[in-house]
Amino acid sequence: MTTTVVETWTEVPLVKFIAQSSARLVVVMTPAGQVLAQHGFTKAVDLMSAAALGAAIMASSGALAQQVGEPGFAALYHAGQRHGIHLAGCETPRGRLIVLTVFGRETSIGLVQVFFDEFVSALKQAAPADQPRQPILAADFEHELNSSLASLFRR
Amino acid sequence: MSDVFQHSLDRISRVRGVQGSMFVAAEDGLAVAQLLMAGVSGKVLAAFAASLARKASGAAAATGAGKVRFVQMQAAGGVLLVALGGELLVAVVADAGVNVGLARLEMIRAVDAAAAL
Amino acid sequence: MSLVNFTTREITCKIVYYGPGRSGKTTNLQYIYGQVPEDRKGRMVSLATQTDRTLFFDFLPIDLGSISGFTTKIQLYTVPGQVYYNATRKLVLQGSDGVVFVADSQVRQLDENIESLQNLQANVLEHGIDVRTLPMVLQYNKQDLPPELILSVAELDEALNFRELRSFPADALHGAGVFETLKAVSADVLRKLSEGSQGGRRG
Amino acid sequence: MDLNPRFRFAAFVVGPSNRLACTAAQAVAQSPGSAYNPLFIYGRSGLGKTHLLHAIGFGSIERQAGLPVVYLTLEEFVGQYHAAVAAGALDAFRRGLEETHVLLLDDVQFLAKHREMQAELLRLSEAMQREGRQLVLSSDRPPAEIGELDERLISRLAGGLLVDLAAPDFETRLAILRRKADERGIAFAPGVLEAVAEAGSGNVRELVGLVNRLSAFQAVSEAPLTPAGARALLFGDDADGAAAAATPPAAPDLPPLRETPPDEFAAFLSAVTRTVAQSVDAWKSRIGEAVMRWQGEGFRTTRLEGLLQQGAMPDVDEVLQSFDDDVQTLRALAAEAGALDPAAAGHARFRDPDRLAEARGFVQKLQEGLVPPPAPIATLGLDDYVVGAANEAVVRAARLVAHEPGRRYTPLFIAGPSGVGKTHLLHAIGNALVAGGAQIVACLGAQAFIEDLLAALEAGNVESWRRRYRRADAFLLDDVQLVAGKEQTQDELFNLFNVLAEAEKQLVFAADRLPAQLSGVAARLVTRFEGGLVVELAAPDRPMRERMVRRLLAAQGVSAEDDVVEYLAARPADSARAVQGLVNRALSAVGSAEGELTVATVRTAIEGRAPRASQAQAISALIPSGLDPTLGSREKLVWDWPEIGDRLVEDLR
Repeated sequence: MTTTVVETWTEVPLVKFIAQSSARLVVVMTPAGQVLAQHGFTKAVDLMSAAALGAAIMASSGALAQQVGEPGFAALYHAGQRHGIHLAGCETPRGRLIVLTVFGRETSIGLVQVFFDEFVSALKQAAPADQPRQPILAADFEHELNSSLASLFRR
Repeated sequence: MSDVFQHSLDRISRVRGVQGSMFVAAEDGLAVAQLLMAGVSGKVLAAFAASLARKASGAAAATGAGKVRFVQMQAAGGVLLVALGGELLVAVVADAGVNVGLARLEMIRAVDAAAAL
Repeated sequence: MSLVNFTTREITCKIVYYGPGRSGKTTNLQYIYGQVPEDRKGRMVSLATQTDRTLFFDFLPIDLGSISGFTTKIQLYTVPGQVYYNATRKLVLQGSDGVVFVADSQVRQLDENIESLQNLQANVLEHGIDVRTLPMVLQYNKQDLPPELILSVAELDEALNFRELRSFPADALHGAGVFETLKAVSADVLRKLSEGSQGGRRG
Repeated sequence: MDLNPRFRFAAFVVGPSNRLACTAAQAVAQSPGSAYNPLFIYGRSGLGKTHLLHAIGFGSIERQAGLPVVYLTLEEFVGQYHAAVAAGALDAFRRGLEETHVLLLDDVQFLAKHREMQAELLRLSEAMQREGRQLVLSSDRPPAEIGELDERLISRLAGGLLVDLAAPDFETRLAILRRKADERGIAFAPGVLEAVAEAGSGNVRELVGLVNRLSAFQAVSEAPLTPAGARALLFGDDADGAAAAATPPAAPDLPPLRETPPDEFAAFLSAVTRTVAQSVDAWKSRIGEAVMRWQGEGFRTTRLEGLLQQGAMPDVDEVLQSFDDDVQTLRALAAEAGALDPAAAGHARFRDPDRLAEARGFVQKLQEGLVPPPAPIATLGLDDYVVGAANEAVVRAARLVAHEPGRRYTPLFIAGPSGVGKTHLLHAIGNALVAGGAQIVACLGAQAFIEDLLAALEAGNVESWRRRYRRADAFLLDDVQLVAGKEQTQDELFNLFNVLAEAEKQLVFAADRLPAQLSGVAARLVTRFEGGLVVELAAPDRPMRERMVRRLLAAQGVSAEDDVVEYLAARPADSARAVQGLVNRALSAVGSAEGELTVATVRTAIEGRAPRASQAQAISALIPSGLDPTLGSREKLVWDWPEIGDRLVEDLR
């Protein structure tokens, strides 16, 4: 189970979060689904669809929140038989990020939530403030999405 | 439902030295009902109480000791007590000088009352 | 899934705008949204990224009123064009009654058009639907660009239209061809319904 | 009243909602009197009924110049009728109307208010139909729903062709609006009329009103009206009628939409509606024509009309074919029924394919003539008939007859004064015969027999009446003395007697005197009555009366000592019914005295004028008695009156 990151500052907080929450899969991505760091994926295509679906779910719940007059939902918890999924967004100096966490029966949503809060605060400190993420240009949007996948799995 | 919990937590909190008591969903480690003094983090207590309970049950099962009823964790600054029921457990954080026997009695009664609902 | 409810005499049908990234699917919906009178349309939902790339879908419900005795509603969806989002694109196709394939007339986009058309058939198949039974029309968008940059309607028909579907040149940004396309696909869907034949559509 | 030139066929906008009515009207105009007579057009007000009526008038005149055509609303028709009656010129008025070749009557739903006119209209329509003159009527509801309309008038009015006018759909409304705008020479911006049609009501008159309002507004304002403005003007939500720009509130900031012609959605909408309607309407018009054809031939087409309402297209060929087959079978059945009973053939069940099973069942019954004659009353059995010395012989004969029907004594003739239980015995024998396995046992009073025959004669189906009785396995007739003086009944009875006797069927008669004393009855009948066994029922003797009293008291659940029974039995009573009266009066005494039934209380009730404490028990004129129930014949009722006389005296005291 390897942990690979596109942006190095995310690695330390991520490794600590995985150890504490004993999560099986973790994806740190932009709201567009572009992956910044991952843990537990062996195939790029699985990571891609997980990222796309995670981003889509957050987008849908955001639209739904708007319709019911909510500013936005902090976290989404999907309770499964063998797995639970925790999906939450957070604001960092490098912009809004989304974290998708899949965990098994060896831990509980309570613990994942507790350690997620710590992970977010750790990310906020670790993020290099000097160069905020430059917005993706329309033309090479697709290229940008794929480039992070390439870097995650080539290394 | 909630008044049963509140009533039980009131009785437990009357024991001298108790700083916080709460009902926790054992499976998820999420707080169900709580009565905490200032400075006690419900989320953390619930998560760890549930985790502690699960680990204790695992150990007891491994050693064939049967169902775990009560866990007491003595620490330098205080004590963590957990009474196990079915789906719900009762967690209490108290300072070192607490009358554990009395607290234990109230906690068992509380968790049995919750299980009966 | 088109719901024809004979007791309440209501028809709801789902039409999906499909096609490669940035071919103008969302622009079609935005133009339609602008034209439909207030009392005939619902809220338009756009699940998009900051750079307005469709991430999951755009959704626009329209009430067509009474057609041959049935109160008729159509739901318009668009899908994300990027290959990256295939997982979500596949979901949007679920239960669609008709498809508008929005092709990008630019020469340099021909491969993306072909790939997206094949992707459509694969995804439709995955839903257990025989693509031949699915009412579909082609829209060759961005025909307003300088001729040297784009393919002609004939060339696009040659390259993409191997099922002899009806095709419409369009300039979605300025609205040309948008309603013609919608009219063609809606008529096909409703006519198929009124003939009562459910065809290969399942679930 | 002259015809309004504006209301011609050319000016009538045809759409799916009125194609049927319009085509029928044109057919009538082409050949008045031959196609659909009468033609009845119904539909909500403002849908063009009057327009069609006038158009028929014009159409008829155009084909035959000088053809007498009259258009009247029902109110005018009633007014003219009353004026003619007042002036004593009713015949002239009637002849005038009968001369007209095409009579157009508008708003006939007001017939409900004018009952006297219904007979007049019925007479008029029969006269016109005889000479093949065309009658056209219109109303806001079908004939069956017009209040208290005479049943025959309803069937006559609906007998020709009944068509309805429905509210126009979107296309027709649009076409009407365009036609009206052209007529007034007003040009509207594209989309305005569509907007009005889209929101317009079903009523044509209202639509025309809307056009007038719009044209008036457009005449005063400089800029031509836009659809949104028209919609706002008509529904008044935005007074100045400015084109409300459609700004999408919730959507993210869209690229600025340039001002495009606003009607694109409306054009799209009507285009889609039209293309779908065409593919759908194709099968609807085929069914529409079939409806009109079959209604023209007087058949009900509810099954086909139901299909038109349905959304999805049925298998048109199969549906029409099965409807044709049903109609052919119906026609065959009607013919068969006609042979058996001419009146039955015209029945509505032969004109409704959905009632095919019923028609087939009816014809089958007709064939077997199985409309059964009246059966004996089941409650009158032989075993609860009080037997005594006076009637012992008769009862034994009755048992023998029941035992060997048709062979022992046929006919059995029972004579005896009224009230001695003849009718009870007759029905008892009837029930015994039924119990003995006789399928059809006719048992009725002569009065009913006579009335039944008269009804058959009137309806002209004496043949089926005869068959009804000749199929009987046994024929029991009460109060035979009533046939005196009625030759036709006696002839029929004579023929019936012979047929049944030949077939060794059991015949039983009862009368208040011996056959020989039946004056006014044909000799050949009297001899046949005496041909079997004549028995006489006498008044009940004392022991019989005693037994009757006990049985009656037991029936009422009252116990009484023997002395009371003796006392009652000793009272003079010449018939079972008289005994019944005595017992009832005794019972009424008990009721009032609330005590035991003692000789004293009974005696006072029967003889003395004992003061009555209260009107305890209201004695109804018809006393339900187990022994001798009231039956069809009238003289049974008279018996109860004397008692009321003295009770009235007491009340008035």
